[in-house]
Amino acid sequence: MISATEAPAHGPGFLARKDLGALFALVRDDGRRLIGPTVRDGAVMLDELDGPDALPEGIRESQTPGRYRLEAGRPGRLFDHTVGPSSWKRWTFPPTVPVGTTRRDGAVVAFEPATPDAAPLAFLGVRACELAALAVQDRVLLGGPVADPDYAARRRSALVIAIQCTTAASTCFCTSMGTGPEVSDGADVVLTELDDGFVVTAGSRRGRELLERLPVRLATAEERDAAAGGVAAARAAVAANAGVAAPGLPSRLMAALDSPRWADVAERCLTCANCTLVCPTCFCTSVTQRSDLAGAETLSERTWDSCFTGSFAAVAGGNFRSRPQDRYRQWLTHKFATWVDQFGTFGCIGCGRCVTWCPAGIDVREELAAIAPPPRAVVTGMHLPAVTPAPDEAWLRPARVVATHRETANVTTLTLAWEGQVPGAGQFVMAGPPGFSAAPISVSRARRGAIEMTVRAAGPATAALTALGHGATVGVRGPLGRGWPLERMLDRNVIVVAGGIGLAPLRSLIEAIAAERERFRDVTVYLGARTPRDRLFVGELGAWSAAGIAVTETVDRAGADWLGRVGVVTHLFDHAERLPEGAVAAVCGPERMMEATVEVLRARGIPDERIFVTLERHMECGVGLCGHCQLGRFFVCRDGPVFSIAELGDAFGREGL
Amino acid sequence: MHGGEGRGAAGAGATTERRFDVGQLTRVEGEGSLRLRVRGGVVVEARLAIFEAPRYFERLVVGRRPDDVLDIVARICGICPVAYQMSAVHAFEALYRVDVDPAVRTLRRLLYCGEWIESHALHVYLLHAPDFLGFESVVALAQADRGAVERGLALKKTGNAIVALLGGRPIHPVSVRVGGFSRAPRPREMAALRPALEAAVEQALETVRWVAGLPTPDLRQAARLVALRHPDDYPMNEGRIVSSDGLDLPATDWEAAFREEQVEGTNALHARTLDGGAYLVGPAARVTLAGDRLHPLAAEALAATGLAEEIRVNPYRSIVARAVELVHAAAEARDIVAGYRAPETALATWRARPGTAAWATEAPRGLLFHRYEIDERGRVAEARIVPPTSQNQAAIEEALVTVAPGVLDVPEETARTRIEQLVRSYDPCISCATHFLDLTVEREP
Amino acid sequence: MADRRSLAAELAASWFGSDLPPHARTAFLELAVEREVGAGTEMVREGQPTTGFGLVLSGRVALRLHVPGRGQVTILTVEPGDIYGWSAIVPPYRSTSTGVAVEPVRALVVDAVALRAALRADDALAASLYPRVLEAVARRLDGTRLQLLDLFAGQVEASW
Amino acid sequence: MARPRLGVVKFASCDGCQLTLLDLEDQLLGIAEQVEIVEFAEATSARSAGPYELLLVEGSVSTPEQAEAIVELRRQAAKLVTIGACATTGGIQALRVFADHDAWRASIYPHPEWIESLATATPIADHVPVDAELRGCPIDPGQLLEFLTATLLGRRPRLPDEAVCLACKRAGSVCVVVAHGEPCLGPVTRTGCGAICPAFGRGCYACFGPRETANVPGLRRSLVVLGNAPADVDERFAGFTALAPPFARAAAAGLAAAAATGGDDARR
Repeated sequence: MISATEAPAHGPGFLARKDLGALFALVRDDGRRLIGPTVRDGAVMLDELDGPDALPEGIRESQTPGRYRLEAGRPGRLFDHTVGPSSWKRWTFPPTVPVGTTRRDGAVVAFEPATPDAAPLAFLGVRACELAALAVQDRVLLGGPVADPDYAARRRSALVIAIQCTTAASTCFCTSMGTGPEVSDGADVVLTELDDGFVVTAGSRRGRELLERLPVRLATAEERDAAAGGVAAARAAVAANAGVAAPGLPSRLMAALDSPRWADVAERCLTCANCTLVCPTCFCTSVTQRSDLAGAETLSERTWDSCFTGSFAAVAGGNFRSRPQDRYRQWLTHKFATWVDQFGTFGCIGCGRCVTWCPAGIDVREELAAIAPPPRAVVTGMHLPAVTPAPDEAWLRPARVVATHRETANVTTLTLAWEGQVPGAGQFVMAGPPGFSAAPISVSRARRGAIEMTVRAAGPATAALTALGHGATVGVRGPLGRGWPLERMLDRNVIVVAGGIGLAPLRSLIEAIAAERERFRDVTVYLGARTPRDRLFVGELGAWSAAGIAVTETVDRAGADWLGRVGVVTHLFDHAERLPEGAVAAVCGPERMMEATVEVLRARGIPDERIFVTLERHMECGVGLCGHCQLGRFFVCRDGPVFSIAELGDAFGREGL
Repeated sequence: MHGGEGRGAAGAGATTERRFDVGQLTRVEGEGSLRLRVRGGVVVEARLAIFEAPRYFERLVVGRRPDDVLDIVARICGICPVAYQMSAVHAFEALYRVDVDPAVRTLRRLLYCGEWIESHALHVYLLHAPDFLGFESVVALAQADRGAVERGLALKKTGNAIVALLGGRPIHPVSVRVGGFSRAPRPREMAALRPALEAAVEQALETVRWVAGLPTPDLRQAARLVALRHPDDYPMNEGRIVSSDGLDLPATDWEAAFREEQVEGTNALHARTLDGGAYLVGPAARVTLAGDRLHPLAAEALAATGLAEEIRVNPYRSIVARAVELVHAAAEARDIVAGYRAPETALATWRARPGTAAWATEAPRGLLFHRYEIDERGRVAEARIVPPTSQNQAAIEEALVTVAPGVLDVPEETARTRIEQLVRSYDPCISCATHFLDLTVEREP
Repeated sequence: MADRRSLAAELAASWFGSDLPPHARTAFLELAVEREVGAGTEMVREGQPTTGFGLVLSGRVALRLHVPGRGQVTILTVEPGDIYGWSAIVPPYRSTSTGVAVEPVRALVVDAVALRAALRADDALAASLYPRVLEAVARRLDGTRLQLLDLFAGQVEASW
Repeated sequence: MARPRLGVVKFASCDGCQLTLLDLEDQLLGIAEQVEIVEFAEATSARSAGPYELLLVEGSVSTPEQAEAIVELRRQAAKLVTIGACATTGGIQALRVFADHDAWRASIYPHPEWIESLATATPIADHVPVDAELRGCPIDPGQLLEFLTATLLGRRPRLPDEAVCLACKRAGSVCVVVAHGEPCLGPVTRTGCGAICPAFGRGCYACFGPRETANVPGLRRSLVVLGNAPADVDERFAGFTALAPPFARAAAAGLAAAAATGGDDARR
């Protein structure tokens, strides 16, 4: 140990390899678990290490698409490898973490969010590309309107000791993503390995304080040169690999959504999800429940999921991405195109894990070159965001059912006592009965003190919701999402088109308009239902008319006793050559019905900018953290569910997005 | 087949002949039925029929590689898959002369201990003990003695935990390979078992005291006993085949002393000695023939019961032998875990060769013999598998002949229960029993 | 009853008539008679020869199919501006559904035989009338396809 | 409220899947409080021919008598749930469909005429409608518990149909295909076992049967590219779920190759 005054105040220091044990001891003295690389089961894995002996001495890997083997590296070197199958995500964003517990004791229901595991960690051997990956996950999980509290706690506590690469695998392409091999930002301490030790620099005050407690001397010019030479060699090696032509890639890729290559890759792709699970930036999750037999206590856990599974984009009516090519296209376009729209960076940091660990040996570099052929490559840098935790909307709170009203045989409106923010028209809440997963439910009426949800029993969870009686407790989060653009409708003609249960989110819009009717011009509501028995809010239609809202209804089929209109909802206005001048349209119903409606509205002269739809997608989190509802550059939960057709562009009605 | 229709006893000419039909035996593994005809105080027919559907395992393994055979034969029985893997793996290794790491040998004993604990706890607490106390199931028993049932379940759980640690799951574990294990446990994982094993030893000792005190019918049935015997260890994976009347053979040579035959009305083959005699394998045989190799704690527990001699002659006392083996397996497992060092080579390399691979090990229910003919490609050309229950079947029927006259005068329901209890005391594993029915046409009389 | 001039205005204002050139409108009007019927009147009958081609001016005509076991099922209503009885000009000239006025209906009705004769004789009328009828039928086909999907039924999942 | 009546019955099988219920040591007595176990020959002498609110069925149909029995059981069961590879795909004994059944019977039994057995061993769903399936050889105790809990609470049990790979990666196991060239069927096999084979250094042998979207030709090509003989890859499919439609073609090819010359297998 040297005194603080002897510590290298300026310029890089040198830590002898024999003194690495002191680093381990210091970290442990600080109460941290040290995570670093070690050889297990034929691979370099990240795991908790007892001491420097556990590091992979003299080990290097051979990595090619679909193949990974350990081989001899430079003797004595501890970091001669590059990246193995595990990434730091396992510690910052573990595969399974508890999110909360629901306890039921008779009629009393309590929802408790989980406490983040705050045991402080130290990461030894973080590569430049992996620092970039941490920065990407920071943007995703901390940079949005809602931050992930568990990630925030783990990430903030972790001490990061980076290592600059002096070797490269054939699968590395950090240079084309602008993420390495030089470490530029985000580490507390940066090491560069030489034959007998490490050139060290501090990247933060925390790192400087650590170095001051270690036997570090000033590095010699020779040592500094050797370190720089090592990194330069790595850069040269990566640059010689195949890469990705990053500049302009997002637009090239989105222009290639109909490439025949997607079907070609789907023949090879096993949709096993390995690429997403080894990826250090992929963040998609699902929430699952575990209960005791009596249902008194239910633990909800968040688990790594993947856009390659069949259930990932499934909703009650079907699956938005049932074909393998849809799933591969979703993944690749998200990583290399829509991620940029959403987060301002690529979702790929060039570590090559998805290339090596694909059992089918599918190489993203090759696929990108085939699908979105490159102009000449230019290296781009990345800007890493600061860690900015945001307000927490991550767990359920109880809401009491104060009234229920059966609308149809399978649709029920629940009134919940409501405290806090009153949902805007078109916003939704995540809601579920105790012990069930929460599902997105649109708010059909909102006022101070109470909200209404109109729910169709489509599966066990919604069936259980509709079966709840007065006094029951529901777990809710919200209001969430972006609702109807009331401000865009002021002083304009408004057309509302609803199909089936799609009227639920539109009812809150209609009522908002009715409340300030004079601020809008002609308001016309077109309602479609399956049969006369399936019409919703029948008792309220008179009140709407009385408020000066024209209501026209139709049903898809009816018996001889029905004297009203029969035919699809678009029939209600497709005989009008022009709809009201300058109208704004709000549409909600099944996806295919909305497509047909939008077609007719367009044909009748309403531009895409003034046609708004609300979309249904599989949602787990409701706040843009789980990935399920991604649609092009949007998360439906956070950026929608209401969108204009102009915003959605090609994404509206396209199969497999 | 699943109804309760056949379970009642029907008296045809009740004064002269009583017939007991048990349509489907319960609390046994697999599907079997029982028929007993008693005329004038004399048993004229005792038939333990097995209607478990044939699954043709001896053909399923033909053409397959030894490592695949280990996965396949495990599926013969969900209760004792380890036993099938052990007999097979030793048979192959004996033929290939594989030199396994000594630590692997120890781990295999540990694996077998796990299966014995699981299987014996299942039989003692869930299948057999309810009989002695007049309950229809362990659930009913739990109403009366929840502590005992919880003790049994805890033991069973510990046995399962051992098998799961070594093989990934308690049923059909995946790690047993020719040459050793595909992965050996890490010392940290082994250490985590220690508290449960300490408790298991105590629970097993308590089990011996409990079952020794159960009200037990009296019966003397001097059966011929057959088990493995090893110079140092209580018999599991290794030893010579010995019998109470002086037989002594290598584990590869079962066929030199025994044969199988088919009986009409049952899907299982019966094994008998070459001279046609019945014999008994299992815990009572092992405790009697190799009691001097028991772990000291188990030997002490057995001595404390004073029942060693009765175990030899009264099948109803097999539950005590099983409990004593629970102590042995728990104590040996505890010792192995305490002294564990990971093998240097979990998986030895080997070279297949053609020839005959044969071996017998001690399944929880008794001797389990496998023989495979390996062809030039290293694949199985022919297989023969003799499970313990088909070896015991003749002895069970003989015991029924002995016991039946004694139940002639008790009420119908009692008689039936008593007879079923006797069958259950042999812990027949019928799902195994039916599968191994290899009698080649040449051997047929 | 409206006079011919106001009928011409109504025809010109209707969806069906708005796109017809003056000659076709005049020719159509010459053939047509104005008809008013009460609720419950059967205008055409499924499977029977179609006697008239009509343009609904007001009221509502329900098109119904007979489904054994379910009785009469309404599959579409014809609203003002739209036509019924297009089978009057498409072989075999039999009605594909039963049309019933579900409220008092006022319509312009053309005799089927007369209309077919006029269309054969007057190419200009045929050239402008047929496309409009085809468009009306195409819209119904489109709507029928959507109805076939039964979109509002949702998918009721299995109990597990 | 009356407890639901639970039955457990078996057809051709090893008893391991029903044993899994008894292996829920910590929950067994609790389950017995929530349901009334009216039929479970392995565990209780109480018997009932029905009706059952919930009937768990193990094993495949492999005798004429069984083919009749399952129809009556279906009639008695409000919800019939198949447990395990035998019940859901036919199990290992279903491999007999690729062979000459009569020859097999004659080669094992001196009196084949005494043995009632069908030439097939078929999944329960081939005979009667099935309400839900628990996959696996054997089924997973966690999935069984999840199934029972969810059913009692009226929510949908979580029985994911994705690849084994997800569980393998979540567990932090090293991919045996990529790191060792082991033939592993994980990418086409349904999850639920906990990905134990790769955790033990072995390739998955598909005892949970096919996942949704099982790209068998794609996996076969990949494994061959990585150095495995095509016949060896096919033989991997000839296991405990060989009759599942996505696997059956490869399984038949693998068995045929195993029975024929097959090259020099006498090595390791």
